[in-house]
Amino acid sequence: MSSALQLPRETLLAAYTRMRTIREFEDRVHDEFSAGNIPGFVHLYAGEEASGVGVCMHLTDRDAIASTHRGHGHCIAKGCDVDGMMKEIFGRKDGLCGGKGGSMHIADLSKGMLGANGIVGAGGPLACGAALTSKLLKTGGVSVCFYGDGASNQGAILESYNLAKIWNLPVLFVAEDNGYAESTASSWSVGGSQTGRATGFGLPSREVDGFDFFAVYETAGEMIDRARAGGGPSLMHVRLGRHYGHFEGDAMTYRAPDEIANLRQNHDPLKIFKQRVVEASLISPEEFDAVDKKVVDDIAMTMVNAKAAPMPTEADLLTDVYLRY
Amino acid sequence: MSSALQLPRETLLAAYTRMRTIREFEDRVHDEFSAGNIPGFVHLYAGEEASGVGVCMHLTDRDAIASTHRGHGHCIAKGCDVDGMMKEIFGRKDGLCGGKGGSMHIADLSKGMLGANGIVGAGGPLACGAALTSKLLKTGGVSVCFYGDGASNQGAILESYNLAKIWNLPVLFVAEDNGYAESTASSWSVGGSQTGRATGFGLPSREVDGFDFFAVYETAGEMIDRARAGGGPSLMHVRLGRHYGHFEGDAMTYRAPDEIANLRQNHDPLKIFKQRVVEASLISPEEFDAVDKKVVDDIAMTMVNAKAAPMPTEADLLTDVYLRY
Amino acid sequence: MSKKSYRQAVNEALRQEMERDPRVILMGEDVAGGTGAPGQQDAWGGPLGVTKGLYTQFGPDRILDTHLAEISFIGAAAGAAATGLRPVAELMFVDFMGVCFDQILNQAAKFRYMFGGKAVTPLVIRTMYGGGFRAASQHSQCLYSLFTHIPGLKVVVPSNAYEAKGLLIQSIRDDDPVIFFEHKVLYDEEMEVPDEPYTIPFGEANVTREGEDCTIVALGRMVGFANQAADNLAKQGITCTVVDPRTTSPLDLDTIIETTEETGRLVIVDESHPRCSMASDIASLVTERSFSKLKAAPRMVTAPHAPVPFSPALEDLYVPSPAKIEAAVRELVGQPTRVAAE
Amino acid sequence: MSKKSYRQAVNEALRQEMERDPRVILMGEDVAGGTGAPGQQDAWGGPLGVTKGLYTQFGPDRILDTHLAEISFIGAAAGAAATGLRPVAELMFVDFMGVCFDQILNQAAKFRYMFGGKAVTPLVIRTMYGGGFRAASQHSQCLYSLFTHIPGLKVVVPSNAYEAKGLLIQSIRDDDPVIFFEHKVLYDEEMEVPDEPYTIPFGEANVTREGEDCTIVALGRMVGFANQAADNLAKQGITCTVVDPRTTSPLDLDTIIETTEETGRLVIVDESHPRCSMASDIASLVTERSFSKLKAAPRMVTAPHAPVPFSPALEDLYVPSPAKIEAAVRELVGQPTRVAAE
Ligand SMILES: Cc1ncc(C[n+]2csc(CCOP(=O)(O)OP(=O)(O)O)c2C)c(N)n1
Ligand SMILES: Cc1ncc(C[n+]2csc(CCOP(=O)(O)OP(=O)(O)O)c2C)c(N)n1
Ligand SMILES: [Mg+2]
Ligand SMILES: [Mg+2]
Repeated sequence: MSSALQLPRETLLAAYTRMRTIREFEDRVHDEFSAGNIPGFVHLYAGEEASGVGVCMHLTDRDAIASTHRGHGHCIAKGCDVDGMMKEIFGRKDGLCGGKGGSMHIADLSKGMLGANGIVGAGGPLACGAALTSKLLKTGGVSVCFYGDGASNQGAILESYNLAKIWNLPVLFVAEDNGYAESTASSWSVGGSQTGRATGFGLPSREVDGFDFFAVYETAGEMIDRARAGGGPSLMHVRLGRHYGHFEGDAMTYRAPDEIANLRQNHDPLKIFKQRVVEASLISPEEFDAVDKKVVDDIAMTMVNAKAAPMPTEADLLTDVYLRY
Repeated sequence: MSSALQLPRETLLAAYTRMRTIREFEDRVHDEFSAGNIPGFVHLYAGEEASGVGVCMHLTDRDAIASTHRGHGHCIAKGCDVDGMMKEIFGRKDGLCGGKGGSMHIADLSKGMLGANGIVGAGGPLACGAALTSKLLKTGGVSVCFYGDGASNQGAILESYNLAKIWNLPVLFVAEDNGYAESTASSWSVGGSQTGRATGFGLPSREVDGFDFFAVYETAGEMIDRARAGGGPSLMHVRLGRHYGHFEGDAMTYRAPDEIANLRQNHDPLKIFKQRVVEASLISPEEFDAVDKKVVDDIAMTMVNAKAAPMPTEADLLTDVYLRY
Repeated sequence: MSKKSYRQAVNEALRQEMERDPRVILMGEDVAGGTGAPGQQDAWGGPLGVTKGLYTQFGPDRILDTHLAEISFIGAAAGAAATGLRPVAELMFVDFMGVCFDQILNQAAKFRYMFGGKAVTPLVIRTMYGGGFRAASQHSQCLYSLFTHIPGLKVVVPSNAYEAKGLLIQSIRDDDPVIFFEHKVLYDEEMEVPDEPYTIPFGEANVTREGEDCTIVALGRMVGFANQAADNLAKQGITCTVVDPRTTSPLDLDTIIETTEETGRLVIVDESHPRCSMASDIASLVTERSFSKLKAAPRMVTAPHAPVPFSPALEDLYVPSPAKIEAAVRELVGQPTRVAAE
Repeated sequence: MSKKSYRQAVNEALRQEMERDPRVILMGEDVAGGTGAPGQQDAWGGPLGVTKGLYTQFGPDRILDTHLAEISFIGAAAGAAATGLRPVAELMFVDFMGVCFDQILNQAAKFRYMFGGKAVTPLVIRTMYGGGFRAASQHSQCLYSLFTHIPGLKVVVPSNAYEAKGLLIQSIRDDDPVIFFEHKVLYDEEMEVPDEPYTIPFGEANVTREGEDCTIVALGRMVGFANQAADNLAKQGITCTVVDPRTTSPLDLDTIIETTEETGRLVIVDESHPRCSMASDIASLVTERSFSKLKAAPRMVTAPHAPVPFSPALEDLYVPSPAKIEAAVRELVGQPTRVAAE
């Protein structure tokens, strides 16, 4: 693929490192959850890395993203502090949200990360709002709304298409279609098509292969550029797959027996990325190995830090409800 | 138009009578409101008669309709008692809803009239629910959801397209586009198009001239027949115009100076109907005149009855909150 | 100082704050009116004309007509507030909260806490509430109790034009999400209101009457009714302190407690439904703190546990009236009214 | 009679009512699970497996997986209820009410009144609520106070498996809209539950302990905590009456009044936020009726006015505990606890 050759080496390495960081983060969180060390609802992004990273490589801190319950990948892709994220997932006092949010509410507004969100579809209006701020304050910022195939049926998302359109807001809607909303297949639950709906609301749209970082990167780039130039919102339908269950603890009996093995073997965005780039002789396998090793070590340290970090205390319980009351 | 010729005389007379009844009802309500005799928010359907009647001529009591704040026309078209309606609008004890609902909440479930609705868009889910009842209880019934161009942007309506589609419900969505939601133009507020959206959700759709009873009647007939036969939902985008303001009291400065005069002169569904049918020599002008006269007399009597009817009393205040509590 | 209606007071507060701070914007259905239409722009100013003229002054970048879809525009206001604007969003009637409540309940109200104190969300939602307009069940509710229940929100219920202006300016300057309740029946009521901008702090009740026999705490439109009742009672030798809390969240419990302990009696007038209401909230909080100082149980005067009826004949019985307040006070001080002459 | 978990009790109630009445249907996100998927059908039974097996027994016409869009399917349930079905709709977590509240608040709850008594809407909305699951701010709320405020709704908060089965069967047979709150932390708790169908009437409180010193009214999961506290206190010579109202709307005020007048003291335990809550509701109603019989002001034990925190370290401090209930009772009876040993 030609685009692979056009990206600078550092960009390729940065993209891979982010994807690899997400994967390692999620795999380790999976282990810790399975071992009973993480409480609550945890939804992993492993397998979907090319989407979050392919999009966020085009963004800086002035740009905003709205994320979902499956937010770890978006957070890492948008530059959230990984140590702070892990501590948050463990409910620690110096987690990114002081331990008050947990996996489903990781946010860092200073990075333009508007928050993971426990309410499916809620990010649509928020992304429109951030885009309105960019537009009215002329910051040049663009907003991205990540949401799932399930979310694509929510009123909040559907209304947002129209609001972004008629207010001509700089928004990119990224429908991350991993085939399921919990256990319900998107092939059943989504009437019509994501791109057809976009057309219905007057939004340009494209469907892309979400296992292919370069496909995501290219299309997102075009759409983000258009938005930044005042050309309004568009929609990208990304087809991808998750490596784990809907949430940790999901037995996944609704999936085909070979589905995950096939995903991991033939549709792993990291493998595909590496293979492409190695074939184009842009980065050597050894360099990739070095990244892999560094990421593994870093996340191991992150995990150690998170587990050692102190819990919040009663003094923290009632702070942060208001600025002043 | 050929279809005009195909309809039996009685059907034509019935359709005209219903349209004429709506017009007269609304014109008189307008007068009474202007005279200060009717309180609250009142939204008139005058000018839009061909839509409600063109659709409801295909329905019987086993079929359900969900209506809007602009509900008088739908009620009359669906066969609600006109005396009871007028009394309701005057807040009388023997109004259709005991005076508790008023203009925005006229309902008669025994007629399949699920209610006018003060919440824009709320009828979409309700129509789906009634259609689910028809489908599961195999009543052969079809549901129609009437809603405005403004409502077409509400999450409730947009979600309903999808629910009706994936559950294959016998629903007809009738987007009554009178060009405005309050004072906001639909040409601005509706991104994309009604029919394009329908396509996006996998619904067959068509745009029709809402001043032309026969166009509405024919398209609605096809779509209702399809739904009844198990073919699922569709959407009809009806373009029409209202003769009065958004609500009674609206100064309408947002409309073009000649807009209403033009509507009344060149786009009056009653005039157009009469002209077609007279030209085809199906019904004589004298017969139409007789209908007109009878309707005027009937509504005059209705008005007299409504004004003379007793008010509810304290004994009525707390009844009907629950069946049993 | 000049005579202004409640409507004008709200309009002026908006105008002055928009003049002061370019980040303040207004959005809502027909807040300008006429967008995309062939006739006049700024054609509506909302269904009751409250924001009329602002579009002409501030233009389309700051007075934004929305589509008719509250989830997205109320949520966009929350998102804009969290990223640097100070939006005032109009939820036309509070009854429509059901359509977009998530963006308030789970988004705006919780950002700050969920995100560990890192979010600032200076959002104001203006909304019309209350009965008496013959607007029936879906356009006449109060519902401020529901918002008061939710941590993270501030809730403001101004009782007259003066209060409306000062409290709205405060709301716009406040950095937390505020729900601002305007009573539709008060819009035409006039009084002297300062021309210059001023603020009224949150959580500081206003004592509108001072008396010795009973304290009446009333909210919004009910404050005027309570004053009427107090004035009437005074002629009969029963004097009342009337307290307008102004904001239900935060609530100035101290003033309520203090004045109640002075009189030993408390009547709470709340136009909403009785269950889990502001009336029950205040009654329980006062009882908890002032039990031994109370001569009798706090009395709650509210609308009944029923939707708001359309018929004027019923609605007039439904909404609390000065006569009902008077009767409650008389009963509490031990001078029962004969047949309530409603 | 056999040992059943709360989860099994709910499942059995649904199954038995669906067997009895063909108009009863179940709908919600993944209530079957696996719709359209290549693997197993009936794969989930909801996220916590409560409805598992029903699809296999009743098939796709009666156990309906929905799309992930609550406005439309909760509203469809309301529409279906008004036209002849008896739907049980699952709003997965009550926190999601904000997305679809209008269809409950302004549609289902008001049909009957607005339409002058002509609508019958036998709708049940089952929903999970409550803290303790480490599910954070948007998946841990109680919010039953909001529904209790709304006329036209009935609100059920079962405290254990026995109650859950009987009250759910009653809810399904009831002809008014019912919101049925299942506490997610109780699902695994087991007790003896009759195998045959039975109903528990609405508005009839259950007295789970009898004592002389204090009455404790507790809701849902808090009933178990109140019983624990009472048992502990009994060992210290303080005996309590514990009342489980079972339904907050209608509310069996008579039993609460009666038992409170016997002990002269009242502690109310409500897992929700304090403002405009069930705690304040009951406190105010009891005070209004029993003022002269009260030895002290009713005490309210609630969660604080803050969203629910994620961190287990915080959530354990947040949710009312048996220890806090005990402390409240001790203080009320005049035996203050030393440093609260949480
Ligand atoms: C409004 C709302 N409804 C339901 C849920 C429960 N829920 C959480 S995630 C989820 C499925 C989401 O599916 P999708 O949007 O496809 O995202 P994915 O999990 O596949 O990434 C559901 C039903 C929720 N959190 N919010
Ligand atoms: C959810 C909701 N938002 C706003 C309103 C206020 N409102 C009533 S009618 C209306 C305009 C409706 O426009 P449209 O759907 O085009 O119907 P029309 O009035 O033109 O028939 C608005 C904004 C409402 N009743 N409900
Ligand atoms: Mg998905
Ligand atoms: Mg319209």
